[in-house]
Amino acid sequence: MKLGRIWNTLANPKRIPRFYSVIVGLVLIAGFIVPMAYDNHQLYPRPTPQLQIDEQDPFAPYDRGGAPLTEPGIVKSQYPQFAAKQGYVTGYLSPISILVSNTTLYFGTSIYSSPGGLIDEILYYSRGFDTVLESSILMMAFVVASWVALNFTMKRKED
Amino acid sequence: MTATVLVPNVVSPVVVGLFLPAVFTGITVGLIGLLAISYQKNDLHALILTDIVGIGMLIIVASVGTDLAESLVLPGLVVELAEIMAISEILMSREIRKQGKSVELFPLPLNLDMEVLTTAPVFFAVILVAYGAFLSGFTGGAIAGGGILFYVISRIARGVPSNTWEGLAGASGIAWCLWLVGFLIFFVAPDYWLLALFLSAFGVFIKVTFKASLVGVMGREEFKKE
Amino acid sequence: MSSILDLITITNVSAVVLVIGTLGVIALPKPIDKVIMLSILQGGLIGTIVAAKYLDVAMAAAIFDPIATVIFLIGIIKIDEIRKKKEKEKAGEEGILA
Amino acid sequence: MYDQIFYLLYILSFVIGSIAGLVFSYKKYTEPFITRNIDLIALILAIIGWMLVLNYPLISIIPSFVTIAIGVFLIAIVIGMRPGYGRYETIIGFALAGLIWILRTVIL
Amino acid sequence: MDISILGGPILGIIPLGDIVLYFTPFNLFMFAAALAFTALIAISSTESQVEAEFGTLKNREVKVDKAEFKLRRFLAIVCGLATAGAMVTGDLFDFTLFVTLIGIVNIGIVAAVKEIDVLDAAFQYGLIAMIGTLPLFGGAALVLAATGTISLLQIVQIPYTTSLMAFGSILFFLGVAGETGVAPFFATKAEMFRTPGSPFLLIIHLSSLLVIVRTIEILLIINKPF
Amino acid sequence: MLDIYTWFYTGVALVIIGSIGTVIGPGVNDPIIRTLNTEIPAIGLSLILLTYNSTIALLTYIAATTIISMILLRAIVRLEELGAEL
Amino acid sequence: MNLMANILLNVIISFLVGSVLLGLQRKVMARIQMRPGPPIIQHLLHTFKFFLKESAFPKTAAMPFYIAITAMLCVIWVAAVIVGPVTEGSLLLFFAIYAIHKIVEHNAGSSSGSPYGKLSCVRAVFSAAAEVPLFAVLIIIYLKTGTMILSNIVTYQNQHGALLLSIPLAALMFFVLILSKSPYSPFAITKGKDIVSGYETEHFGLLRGYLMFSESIAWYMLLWIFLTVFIGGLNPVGYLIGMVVITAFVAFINALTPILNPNHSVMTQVTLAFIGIVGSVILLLY
Repeated sequence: MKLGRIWNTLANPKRIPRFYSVIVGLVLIAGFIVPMAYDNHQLYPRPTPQLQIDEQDPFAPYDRGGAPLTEPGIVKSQYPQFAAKQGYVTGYLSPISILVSNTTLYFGTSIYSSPGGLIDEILYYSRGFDTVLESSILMMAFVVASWVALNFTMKRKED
Repeated sequence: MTATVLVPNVVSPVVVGLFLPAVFTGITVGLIGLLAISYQKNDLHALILTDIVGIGMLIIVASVGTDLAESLVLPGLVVELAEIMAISEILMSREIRKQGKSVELFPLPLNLDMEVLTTAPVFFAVILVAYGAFLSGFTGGAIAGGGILFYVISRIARGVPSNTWEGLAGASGIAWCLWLVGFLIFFVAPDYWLLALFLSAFGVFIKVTFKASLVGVMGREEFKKE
Repeated sequence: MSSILDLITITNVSAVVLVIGTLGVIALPKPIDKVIMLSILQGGLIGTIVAAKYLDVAMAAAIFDPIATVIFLIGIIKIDEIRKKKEKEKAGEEGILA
Repeated sequence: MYDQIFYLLYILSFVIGSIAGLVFSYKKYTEPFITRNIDLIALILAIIGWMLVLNYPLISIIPSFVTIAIGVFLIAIVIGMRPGYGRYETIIGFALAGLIWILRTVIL
Repeated sequence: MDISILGGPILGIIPLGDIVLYFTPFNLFMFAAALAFTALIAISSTESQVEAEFGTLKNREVKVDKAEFKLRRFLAIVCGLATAGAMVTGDLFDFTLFVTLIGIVNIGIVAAVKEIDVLDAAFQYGLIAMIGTLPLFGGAALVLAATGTISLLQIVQIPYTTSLMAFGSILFFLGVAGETGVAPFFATKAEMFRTPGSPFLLIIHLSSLLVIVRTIEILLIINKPF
Repeated sequence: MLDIYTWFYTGVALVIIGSIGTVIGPGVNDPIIRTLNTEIPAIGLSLILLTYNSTIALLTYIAATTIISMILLRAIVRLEELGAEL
Repeated sequence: MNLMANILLNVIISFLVGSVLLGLQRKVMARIQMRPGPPIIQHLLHTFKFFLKESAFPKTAAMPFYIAITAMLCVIWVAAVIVGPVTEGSLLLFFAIYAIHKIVEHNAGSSSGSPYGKLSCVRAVFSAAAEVPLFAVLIIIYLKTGTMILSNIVTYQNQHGALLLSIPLAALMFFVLILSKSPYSPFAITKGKDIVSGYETEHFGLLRGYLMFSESIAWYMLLWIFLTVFIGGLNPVGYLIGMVVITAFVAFINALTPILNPNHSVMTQVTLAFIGIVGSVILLLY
């Protein structure tokens, strides 16, 4: 029975990734045909690329307004009702950041990512749970890798 | 001076115009990688090729072009990094087991005599760690971790004692708890958001740094046991 | 005349450098040559980032690029050594057989 | 909701009846399997049981669920007898009761 | 469309910023089941297997050794918690991260067995998991691009399905299939070699099946046939 | 504005050429050459991230690529040393 | 009537009816094979008997797990009763319950440490790969009726007629699923006699009692879902007649077919699932 033989070939673990990648590839080819309509009403939209840096904003490209510790920045999140201190993380500037932003125009990324800033607002506050998972994924990968390394790759003599 | 546009109402037409080309690029790259994997017999090559598939994924995610998309790229990156590390380790241990015990346990000593390797590592490592600390968070962690890793790898001659491992792993575990505490404070006591922010940012920073530097320790292959 | 000279901006120059680097990395057969072309490629990247005026990112990239180069160098040298050693062993075995 | 309680009642009487039938028939018969031998008591029980189940409206004094429960119990005693016994009795009982049911509902 | 025609009425939500966990009877049941199994695994010992020795009349008992047991139990608990989380999360991207976490932990559980064939299965599974990140994250990103949101409670209120949403959700399903859906196949590989440690392998099958059931709910939320 | 398109399409070209080069480029049967070639799509992706102004992601990606290539090289060297036939 | 009493009532009903139906199935099979067969009540008596017998636990078992897994099986099927006849909840929940049932079946086998259980558990994984697609028939129902809630499906059928007529292929798929769950069926590879009693091999006394108890409820519930989803709201007698008819029909099939080997069983089921899903979708579009 030919079908049975195909089934048996598939049962080899080495072939499954290859088989799977063929299937994913076929579906991806369909992506060239499918009409793709981008909805431009997105969450957390950002200004046109390079707009802020061309306007010589020292906080480019992550300037979302707000004053440190007093006034929240503008954040278009999904559920503003569930985030009591929304926008504060975006608006927060550490003293060093204020210093740097007064000196130069080209260090915006650094300023806005030394605790505070837009990405921190998303990563730690509005989508903080994602980051919990993300760092757990990293941790688990390290647990697995280090266990395998410690027990199989290195301590083989004790077997 | 602040910008005229802080947050637009809709996504800018430039990004909308780039969406299709970007998605198609991502799909094409993914397709190339997948096709290559599908006829690739060698497991190591398949592992290297998954890197390309991952790049395709990152392009598709980035093509959305919002702040949200950017913060979704970061987890994708981390996942990619984590999995490639675990899997390459499994591949190595599988091959070592296959070879049995006749294989030399110690890797070849590297007798490099390059000037760059004696002076550069300390310099780079210090700069990277300082810069990473300044950035904090994931980005900072990755950068500082890269620095430490580079330092450890290029100092092959000096031995790292076995309990360094436990020390580093433990530190990163504690840092993870710090981060969790920060996350909880955000929702339980939002008034202390600044404290939470700092806990989270530095917790993740320390954690990622130590994790990345563990790769370097792993690269030493064999601990000097005491 | 000036319109042609206008084309020589950091962006365009780095784009050209990037393409040259790409072709070089793919086309050159020897790993060491590839590493050199990779440095050119990374130079193009840094140029582009500078053109976008993100100096902090450019700084980080400028630190990481030599690191990547050094890592590749270490890897290549090590693998070269291993291969030479293996060839020697093989040659030795063949010599015994002969 | 009472539907379900009655339903449970019937099932319980069926189960108890079957067990009773099983015990009773094992006591009564020692041979494993006998063909074509109709047991009179079982026959009577089957006829009464099927009659009660199918034609409970005929006895209007007692509430219908009691009638049916008793009927199911009697049927179960016959059906539940040890293997090989009680088959013909069940068929005869069912046939008679069915006949009356047809007379009662279709013809009248 | 209302979410209550799928899994029953919403019993409650837990908002964590933009990520909202919601509980319908369906989600709650699977959540409770995953937690119950995790609790059981946490307190159970593994089974041992008695094999007859060749040439003598003695029996040989195959057991999981202490270090391996501890690691696999830890990973199994993490996997159970991740499964429980994936059952109640109301956010598409959060779900993908849970699935990835389950995937990497499953790889670990399989890889902790010291046999070449099982390690090989773990490696191949890892390859699939890495390839699977492309459709998984890519699909989620395409749904985000098509709808402008990744909160399931918002997506469910969109009255139409665009072709991009359908395409994204198919990719997403393929991604889930690659990350955890194929896990039983490789876990069975370990079982076929009669490796002890059934409670840990159980969680692989459990997470895989539950995640697939939940993915079907998500697919029905994204694609509205009416 | 033209700059953005230059970056973007250079990035696209780099990613596609690079990945083709990784798959069927000359001498890619040597794993180390293949790993070197994967650097090209990585730089292409950096350009695309730059176009979208995702600078933090870009920063992280540059650091992560280095770590990934380090991990891959370690695996390659180790396996080569073992003389493993995969 | 309060909820607890309602649940209790339904659980008892489903247990008793399920066991009697399983007994009936054995009886019908026996008659077809020209044997007298056990009394109909036999399965129920067996269950009671196991509850009264002394329990013994194998020395090799994974301890709290091995015991808890049997109780888990009971719990999930009692949950199924609550979702089904008591509250008429979501069909997706049944899907989840069925998925967990496969898991429990799998691990009841492997946690004992017995080689037969282990084989059965490997087979359970394979059969899960075939039976979960079959269970995906619920999605076709969703596509047809636009709801997953049982009470709404019943209402839909009252208005549009039985689903059995409008999506027959889906009904066929579900019937195959029911068939594969019945003892001695051609698809019952997890309990094939070549591996003694499959995953139940090492369960004695109380534990076996639990397993048989939940098997009865499972059988009742599967038939109940079939009748509710494909025929619509019936009265108790209607359900009883429907169940007896399906059970007898299943018994006919089981009596006349051999147990397939695992590969063929899985292949057949997957093929049937494929035909069913594709065919139903085509019919729906048509």
